[in-house]
Amino acid sequence: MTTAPDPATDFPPPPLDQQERMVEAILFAATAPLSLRDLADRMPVGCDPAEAVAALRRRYQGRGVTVEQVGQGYAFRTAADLSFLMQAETVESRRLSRAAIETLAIIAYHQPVTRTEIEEIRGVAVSRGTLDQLIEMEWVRMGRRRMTPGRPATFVVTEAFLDHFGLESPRDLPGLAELRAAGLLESRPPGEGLGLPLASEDADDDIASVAPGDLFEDDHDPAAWPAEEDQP
Amino acid sequence: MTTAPDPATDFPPPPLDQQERMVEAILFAATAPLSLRDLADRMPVGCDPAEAVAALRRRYQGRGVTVEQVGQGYAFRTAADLSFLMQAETVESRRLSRAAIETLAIIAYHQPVTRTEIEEIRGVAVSRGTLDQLIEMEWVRMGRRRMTPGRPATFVVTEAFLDHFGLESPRDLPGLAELRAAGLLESRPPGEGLGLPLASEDADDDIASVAPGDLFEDDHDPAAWPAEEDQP
Amino acid sequence: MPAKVPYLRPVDDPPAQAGLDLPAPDAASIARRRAEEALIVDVDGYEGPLDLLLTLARTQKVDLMKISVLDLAEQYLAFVEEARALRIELAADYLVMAAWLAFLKSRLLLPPDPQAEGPSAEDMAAHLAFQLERLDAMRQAAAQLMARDRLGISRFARGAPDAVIRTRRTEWQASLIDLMRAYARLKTRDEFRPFAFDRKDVFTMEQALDRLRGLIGFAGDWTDLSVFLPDGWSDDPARRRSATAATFAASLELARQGRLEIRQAETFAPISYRQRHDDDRA
Repeated sequence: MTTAPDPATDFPPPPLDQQERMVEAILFAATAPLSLRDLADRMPVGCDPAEAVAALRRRYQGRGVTVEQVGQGYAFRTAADLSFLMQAETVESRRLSRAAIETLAIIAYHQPVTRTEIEEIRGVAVSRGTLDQLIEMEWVRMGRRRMTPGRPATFVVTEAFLDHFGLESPRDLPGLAELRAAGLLESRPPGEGLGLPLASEDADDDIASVAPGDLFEDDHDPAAWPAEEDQP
Repeated sequence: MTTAPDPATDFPPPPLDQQERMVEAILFAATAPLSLRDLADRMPVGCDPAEAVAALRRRYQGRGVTVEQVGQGYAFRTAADLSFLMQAETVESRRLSRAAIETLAIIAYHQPVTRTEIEEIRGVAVSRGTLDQLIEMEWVRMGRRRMTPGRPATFVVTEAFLDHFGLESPRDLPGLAELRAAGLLESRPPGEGLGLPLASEDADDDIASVAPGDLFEDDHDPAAWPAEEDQP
Repeated sequence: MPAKVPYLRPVDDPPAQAGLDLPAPDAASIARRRAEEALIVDVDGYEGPLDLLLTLARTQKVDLMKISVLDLAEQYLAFVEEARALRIELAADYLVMAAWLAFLKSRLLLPPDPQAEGPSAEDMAAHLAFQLERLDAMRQAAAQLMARDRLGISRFARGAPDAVIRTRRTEWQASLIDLMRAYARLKTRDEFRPFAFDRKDVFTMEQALDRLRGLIGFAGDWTDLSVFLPDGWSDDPARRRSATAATFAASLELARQGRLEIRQAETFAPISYRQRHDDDRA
């Protein structure tokens, strides 16, 4: 920067290392990238921000932050290889919604099961979001299509599901009798049989799907279940 | 930082110069001071932020920005001698009343100090608004309750106070040693009960209104404020 | 409580603190004096009596520790007198301080009374001097504090901090039990019926009362409770429990009415009844 003789420049400009400090402080405190002109405006008369910036960039080479050119301006930026430090992952633990857990349970016990079957068992429509969530969680995936009119898709549980619940196979899903024996469910005086039509009964083409449901047929005390709230 | 054998530490921590870069990036990116613990939480397992911070402080000595210690934390701040460059950044801070400034100084020098003690020193009642303002500015917070009749709340200064005034710890308050040597920081002056009439006498009923101090009691970390123990 | 900020105010605004021998102004006099005192006195005030004392002390131009408290007391009292002469009302604090200083002054002037209890006049004077010095020290400390290189004024934080990107990962929680319960809930949903107490095995107290009323007349001597249980209610444990409870409750009611007596030898021993006759009541 050559300047015409000017009364203001009678004072010699500060030495370059001081100019570098100034640029360092100004860029640090600035809220947006500053151009050389911005810098010159704020530094004492006679300073050469271009040279100071160049010196500063050399100084910060390879450091945790670097001086980057952004358009016409300069700004401090975190070194690209350290960007991972600017992330903090917070893990939030949330309980599955009732709809999701019920849908999941139906798929686990009746797989492969169609959406219509799930809805029959639940008695309410299964929202797209619920299935999507389970699929996104990788606990549920699509199985073979059912060879019935409309060839509906079926849903099955995944390896990740088995991992999460500590099961080797869907057949390991405990039956009611087992749970009751473990003291996890309270007994109630015997009532009538469940008589609940299981989806497996109409799973015409997939015998395997009936198997998990069979667990309940072993249950000689198909008592009414106490309300969920009563359970420990 | 010594850690017990841990599968997570099977990877050796990054070399010190890399840790220094990491601390540099993290501190540059933050506005509020970060403690060694904050840093360790964000750095890879096995890092020693204390050593990295020490190295970083040496590196930035005399530069346009420096690593300042603020209580238990560290932060980059522009060098004070360059403040003349910073008009653009200067924030018009809220004007504090004389009462607020005096109250702040009394809390800083006498902490932990009760409202009654502040009133004794100033000779006038502390208006609710004054303390509220200081607390709202986060320069003052409630400390432990004094174990005297009425369990009055005490007030202490915060890390934000230290940051604002460029103090590493409350021990660094200007003239603290002289004031202490002159006996001017003793909360119970010689000749107690001399009957000097002071406004503070009718402020007793305000103690009950300081109940929120309870909120602060639990998270009060005595180690964080060594000065508190030192001061009478 | 009045504000403790320094203030001098028109006389028609009586101090809130009691103990001052000012006549309680009636409405008429207030109106009259308000008219007289159209001038609201606004004095560059002091922050309370201690502040005023400190200012006065400074005029002595000596080290605060060497201050003459006697002179100071006189200066203060003169100030208060002047304010009164100007019909400026000082806040109660100022008057209380004036009274205290007048007391101190008299104590300082009189030879010490060896019989007097409490602190000596010298101690009181020294304490006042200490308080003035301490207040002065705190004011200087406050000034030094405010003159420091303050953040946002002399020192600055990073203007464009990097935001720490907080990624939120949701971990869904579901246990096998949750799964089981959900399935059980579905399987048993159709079985659901509104809750109704099954009365088949319940012997009500009304039934027991009817039965007991009828039978007690035959119990001239102590008769065990079990005898009163209805037929078919003593074998099944549930039915027996219900009938026993109802009968016992009914017996309490009849005992209250004075129609039978109850006897139990000891805790958990059998309970027996007999009819109570009118002649027993006497």
